[in-house]
Amino acid sequence: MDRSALVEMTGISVAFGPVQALQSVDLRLHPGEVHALMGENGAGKSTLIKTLTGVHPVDAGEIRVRGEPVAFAGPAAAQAAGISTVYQEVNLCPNLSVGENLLLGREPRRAGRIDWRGVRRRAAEVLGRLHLDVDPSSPLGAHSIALQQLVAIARAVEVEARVLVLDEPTSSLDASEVAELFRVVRRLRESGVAILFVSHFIEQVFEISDRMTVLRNGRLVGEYATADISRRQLVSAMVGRELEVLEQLDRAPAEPAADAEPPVLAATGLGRRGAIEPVDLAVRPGEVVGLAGLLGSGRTELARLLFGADRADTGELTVGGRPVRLRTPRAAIDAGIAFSPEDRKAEGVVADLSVRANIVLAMQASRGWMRRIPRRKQDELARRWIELLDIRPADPDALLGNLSGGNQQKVLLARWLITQPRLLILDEPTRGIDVGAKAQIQALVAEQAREGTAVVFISAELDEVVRLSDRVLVLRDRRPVAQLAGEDVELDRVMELIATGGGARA
Amino acid sequence: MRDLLRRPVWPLVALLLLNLAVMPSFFAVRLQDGRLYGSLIDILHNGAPLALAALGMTLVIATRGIDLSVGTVVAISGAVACTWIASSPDPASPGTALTGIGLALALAAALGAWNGFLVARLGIQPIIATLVLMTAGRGLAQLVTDGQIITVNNGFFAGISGSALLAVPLTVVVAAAVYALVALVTRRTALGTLVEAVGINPEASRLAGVRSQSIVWTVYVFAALCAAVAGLMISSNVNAADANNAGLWLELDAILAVVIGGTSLAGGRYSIAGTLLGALTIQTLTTTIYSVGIPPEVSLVFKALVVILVFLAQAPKVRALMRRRRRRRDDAPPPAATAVPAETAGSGR
Amino acid sequence: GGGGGGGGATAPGAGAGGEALTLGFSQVGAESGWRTANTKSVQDAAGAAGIELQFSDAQQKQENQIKAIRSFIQQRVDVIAFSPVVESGWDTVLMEAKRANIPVILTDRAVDSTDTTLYKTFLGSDFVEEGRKAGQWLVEDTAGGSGPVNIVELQGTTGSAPAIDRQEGFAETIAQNPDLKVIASQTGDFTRSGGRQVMEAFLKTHPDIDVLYAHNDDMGLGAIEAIEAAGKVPGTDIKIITVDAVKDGMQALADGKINYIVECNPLLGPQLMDLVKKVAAGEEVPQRVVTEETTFDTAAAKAALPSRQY
Amino acid sequence: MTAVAERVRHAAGRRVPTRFLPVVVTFALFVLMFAGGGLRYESFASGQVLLNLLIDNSFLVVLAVGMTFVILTGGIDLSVGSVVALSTMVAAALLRAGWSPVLVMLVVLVGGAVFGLAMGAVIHYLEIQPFIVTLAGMFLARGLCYVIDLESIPIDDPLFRTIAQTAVPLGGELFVSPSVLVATVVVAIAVYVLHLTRFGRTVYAVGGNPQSAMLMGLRVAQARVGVYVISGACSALAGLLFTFYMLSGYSLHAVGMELDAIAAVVIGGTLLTGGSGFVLGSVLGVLVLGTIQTILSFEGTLSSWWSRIVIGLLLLVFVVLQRVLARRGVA
Ligand SMILES: Nc1ncnc2c1ncn2[C@@H]1O[C@H](COP(=O)(O)OP(=O)(O)OP(=O)(O)O)[C@@H](O)[C@H]1O
Ligand SMILES: Nc1ncnc2c1ncn2[C@@H]1O[C@H](COP(=O)(O)OP(=O)(O)OP(=O)(O)O)[C@@H](O)[C@H]1O
Ligand SMILES: [Mg+2]
Ligand SMILES: [Mg+2]
Repeated sequence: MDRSALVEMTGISVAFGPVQALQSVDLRLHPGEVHALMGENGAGKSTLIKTLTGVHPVDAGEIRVRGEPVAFAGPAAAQAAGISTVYQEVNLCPNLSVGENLLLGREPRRAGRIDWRGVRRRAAEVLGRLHLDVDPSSPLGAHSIALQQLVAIARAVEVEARVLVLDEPTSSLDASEVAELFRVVRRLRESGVAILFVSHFIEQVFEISDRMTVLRNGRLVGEYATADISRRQLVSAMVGRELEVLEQLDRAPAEPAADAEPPVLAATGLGRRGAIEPVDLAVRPGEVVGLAGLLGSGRTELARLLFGADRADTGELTVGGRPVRLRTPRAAIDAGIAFSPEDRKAEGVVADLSVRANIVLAMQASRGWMRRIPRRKQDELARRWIELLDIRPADPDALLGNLSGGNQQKVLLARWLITQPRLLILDEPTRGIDVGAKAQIQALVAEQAREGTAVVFISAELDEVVRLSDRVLVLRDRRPVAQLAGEDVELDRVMELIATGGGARA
Repeated sequence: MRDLLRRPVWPLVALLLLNLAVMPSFFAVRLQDGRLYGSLIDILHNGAPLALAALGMTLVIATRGIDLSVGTVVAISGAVACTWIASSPDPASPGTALTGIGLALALAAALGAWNGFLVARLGIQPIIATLVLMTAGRGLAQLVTDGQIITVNNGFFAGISGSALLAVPLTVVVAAAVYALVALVTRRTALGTLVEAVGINPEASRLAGVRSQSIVWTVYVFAALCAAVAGLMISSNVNAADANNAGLWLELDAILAVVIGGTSLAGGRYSIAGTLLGALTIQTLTTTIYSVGIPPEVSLVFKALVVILVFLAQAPKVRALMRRRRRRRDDAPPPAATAVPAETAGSGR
Repeated sequence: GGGGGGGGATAPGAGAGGEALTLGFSQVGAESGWRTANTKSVQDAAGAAGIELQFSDAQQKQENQIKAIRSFIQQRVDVIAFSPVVESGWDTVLMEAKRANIPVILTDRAVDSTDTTLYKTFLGSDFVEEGRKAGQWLVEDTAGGSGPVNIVELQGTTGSAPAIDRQEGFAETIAQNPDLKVIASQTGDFTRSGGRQVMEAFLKTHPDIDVLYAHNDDMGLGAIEAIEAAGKVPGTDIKIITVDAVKDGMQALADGKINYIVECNPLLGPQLMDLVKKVAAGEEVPQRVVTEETTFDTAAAKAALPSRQY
Repeated sequence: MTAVAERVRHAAGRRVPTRFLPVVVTFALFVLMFAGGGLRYESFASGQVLLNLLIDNSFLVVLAVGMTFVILTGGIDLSVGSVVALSTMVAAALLRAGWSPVLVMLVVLVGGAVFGLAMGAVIHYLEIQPFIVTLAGMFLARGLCYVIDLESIPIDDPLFRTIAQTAVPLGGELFVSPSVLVATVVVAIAVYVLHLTRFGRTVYAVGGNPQSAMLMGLRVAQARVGVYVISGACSALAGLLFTFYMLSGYSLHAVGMELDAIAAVVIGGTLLTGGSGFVLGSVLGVLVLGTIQTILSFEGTLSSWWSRIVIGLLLLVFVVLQRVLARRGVA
């Protein structure tokens, strides 16, 4: 037994029916350290965390906190023992206000009743600490996933916890928010909190963590000091073989012929009151247009207008040169547009249907209910895409809700890719996806473009946007500020535009 | 079929055995006037309207909806058909009966479309949207019949419940045919999956291009049609339309049947075979109360206790507890060797 | 009853002033054909008598009747009449009516108030008596017969006054003859389908049924269908007694499918309007007015059928 | 319609958060409806008619309050109508047996709470759907009424009679019944509990997302079971108020009242999916239903079936308007 460990998990095994999610895994957390938990999608990271906080009972193994064996009955008990957790999918109540979500269950009280003024004050304080500029009384559901993620983090760091668990807290955040978060994490580390951190961003892990534990297929690969391991070694520990994912994806700039072709989709003055101001945008076949901007800059809003998920109240759209009015997603799909939404839990995943049914859902919907995709075809599609995207478990009959977050995302991508759209709109397609899969997805997008699909690509990772895009539309405060093309698509340039709004209008 | 076997059949079996114990001739079936006759046949025959109503309800519930107007539509369809027949110059001709039946079905379809309009188009919560029809509809039925029981003497109309196909009561044949049709359609087309998708996550379905509005619309129309057929059966059974009482509280029994069948009221996954089983269980329970001679003043308590028992025994949580206890008792050595494969996820919902 | 008379003397003068009388009438609901005929009779008679009718349907709920009576008081009608859903629980609102000096008439069913000054009169049938009449016929019909007589009973809605009373009166009377035995009794909810389904089950469990007693015609008519489907002859193999005497029932009686019907007359309208006028004018009326009711056998039914109104 | 929407929005002021909008719209429509009645019938728009609305519906208010708790967690309680009937039966039977009235009231209230506790525990711990558990509860409670007695039992206990016949003067000619005061207190307590206690906030959180509420470390079990206890106790209390109203116990009392309660809650703007709604909305819902009834009885010439159709139509007009206005308000 490690006397200095604050949390010590030994020999943890968990099975969900036939799926062995964890097998004899060990994990130690020391006070005053940031410990990264690494592994591919479905490796068992979230499950390990949920065992620690008592969400899942363990089949075998022991958990000790400060040397004492514990078996938490649930998150409430874990919280009471000083373990504060941010779970992977945002787990807050969208119907309540931001402030309440921050303090639910530990609202300041006066004479037995909730002191609402105190709640507001406290909430403002907590938000201020993370430099978040939101109205604490606004309903949480009205905010983007990124903001909700920040609220969840704020909630977790609000309490004086001994252990802070962060399961992919940064998946939707952009650089400045991540920096903000890390500042907080460092401060907590200095004050002796043990922090467990999960992320698929290798750079972030190396930046913040002191030690790491690597899982693969539910088994422990090893524990390493961050200083002693290289990026390449880490990836091969996670993946189990050598992988050239850290090479930058080389994408040839758009073929000059592209300009000659009529745009797949062209928007002029497209906007919606309160959501996004009028935007002009044209996407040509084979072209990848990136949308860049900070959190809340209106990228998602624009994407939703392009897809008819929300109705635009100004502007025109043409598809293939013909004017259209996209009143419903259905109309957009008929026009050859596909949209993978940002909030996969609420807007993408049909949890109680199988992986297969989820993969063919959009294709089936566009064929109409009368013309069912034959079972053999469904199986074939599912098998091919499960293999292509390395979806795990590789079982087309598994319920999508039981897959790990990253694997769910892959299924949603497959849903749209099989419809072979003319325009593919991807809002944060690589959110929560492991390094290997991320490279695969980037390659897929590049390949789609090469085959003539037009792509609108949104990602919180500017790197990714810049690397993939032929053109980048920069948004700021829900307003377009610039469009960069060709040589100008460059990380520094984009960052500068985002930061300053740029005098230069495109 | 496999689906059916996974459903809880035992409450039905237990009830049947209880009857057999009280009445040894319970399973006896004989031919009477070219038609099968016996308690089992009664259960099927009397259960047919409930089974149909529950079938429509199943699909509505699968889309996260609920239809409280089922009982009312039963009353309306009987009222319209019987009033039409009784007030026509030729109240005994098959043609009149057919027109009356057609009218009833058409009106029911319109009422279903109305429900669908409120739910799908206006986005009103299903329970309140269908409550409107539940309240007003019975008044409508009474308006049609002028509050009287309309008696008809029409051989063709009486035949809906009185005649038999190959000795099997027509009601049973019709109900079976509709079940088969729905099973076929939902399996052979994508309707089943799309209905489930809409029920599980409406927003995701909409963004995936599923025409959720028309699907919701369709299921309400279908539910109303099922109820209308049930109404025709019920009124044909007594050759009269009773706008005041026909189908009263039928919606609750229909919902109960759906849930006994394993479909969750939260929408999504549904089971048609389960609903059939649920409807038969409820009808058997009713018949049992009559034939075992439960006094009316305790019959509701009896019904409540049976329902509670059924659900307790069926609850996954309880089953898991029992399984664990049994395992602990059966094999004293650590259970590592006997990795019982858990039931496929999702089947029990 | 003197206090009651005193209240009546200061009744509001609208009627006396020559204007049309206003009658607030709260009906139980529209749960049966009988009830509908009752409503119609009241409405027609009011029209004929030149009385303005405020009609309210309670949909079988006592609280709705109470609300309606309150609103009648609010609207200051001249007389209130109602058919109580249940016997108990009327004191409070009747007290309010009394305070407002509005006379009250009960129709069809009584209330169990101990304070009889709360209403002027009760016009209606006696359900227990109906049960007795049904039993009496059976006792006479089987008099001198040999061996036990197996009776099955189709009860009305569980807990409703007619169901309880008709059962009671019947049971009390047939006790005279130890051969008469009720072997099964179940509720058919006053409906034809109910009657049919329950009878089907009875026929399976009890192969030796001699007599069916149904608390209303409708259940009896439903049971006839079941008996015929079982290959027996209603009226012959199984004797049938019912209550109400609605047209369809009378037809079946005339056809010999029912053997005896005890009348329960819904056409109280004209009698009620008479009482309303008297009460409004402050005249004394008897505390209890029993409706004129009779019984029918096949011959009587044939004679009465052509002139049957409902 | 647009004009009304405008007015509603105007009256509500720009700063009314969208979550209050359904209640505000309901209130505006209620006022409109009541004013309409006042224009159409003389002596309608009097203070006492308004108060009668409360007097005649105090039990429904209490019932709707309990139902609001349940529905806020995303559940439903179908047993309430039968529990009201059972409460009247138990009260009447015990009084007939000579129990002291205060003890009777206590027994009824505790009984209702225990009944709710049992249902809540089954729902939460055995994970059986609320609809079914409470449907079984509905059958059971109604069935127990029959077991106690088939006939109605009159109550002549002096305390019960006094409470039933007391009119609390409000000045002028106006009065309310003690039941109205009880209902008012219940509403006040409910508002307090829902908005000023952690339990109340947990109720909302559970309705918003039970999974999240659990992961946030809230006392989900306490909330989910608790709301059924509250609903059971409210039903029993409503049963007592109903007993005062009727001065009798009867097994066929309050048939279908659960639908009235649910309708009132939903009309009041509470979502059946849980997590959103207010007790005051439910009170307004009860008043709306009551107004519909009152209009009907003032109309006075409707046949039974036209009454039903008109109730349905008024309900329809109401929910459609409410829906349309609330939608515009948000947009
Ligand atoms: N409730 C469940 N039922 C069945 N299987 C489950 C359940 N939860 C998780 N699993 C399975 O357990 C395995 C581990 O999942 P887990 O969520 O821990 O992965 P992860 O490492 O967090 O992945 P990601 O990076 O994608 O979030 C996966 O194969 C997943 O499909
Ligand atoms: N329904 C809504 N009501 C009110 N505000 C909203 C609503 N939806 C989004 N917003 C706000 O609109 C702004 C734009 O959100 P959007 O999701 O487009 O941002 P984004 O650029 O996609 O950034 P990210 O996805 O990183 O958050 C955000 O501030 C968000 O909080
Ligand atoms: Mg995870
Ligand atoms: Mg976004």
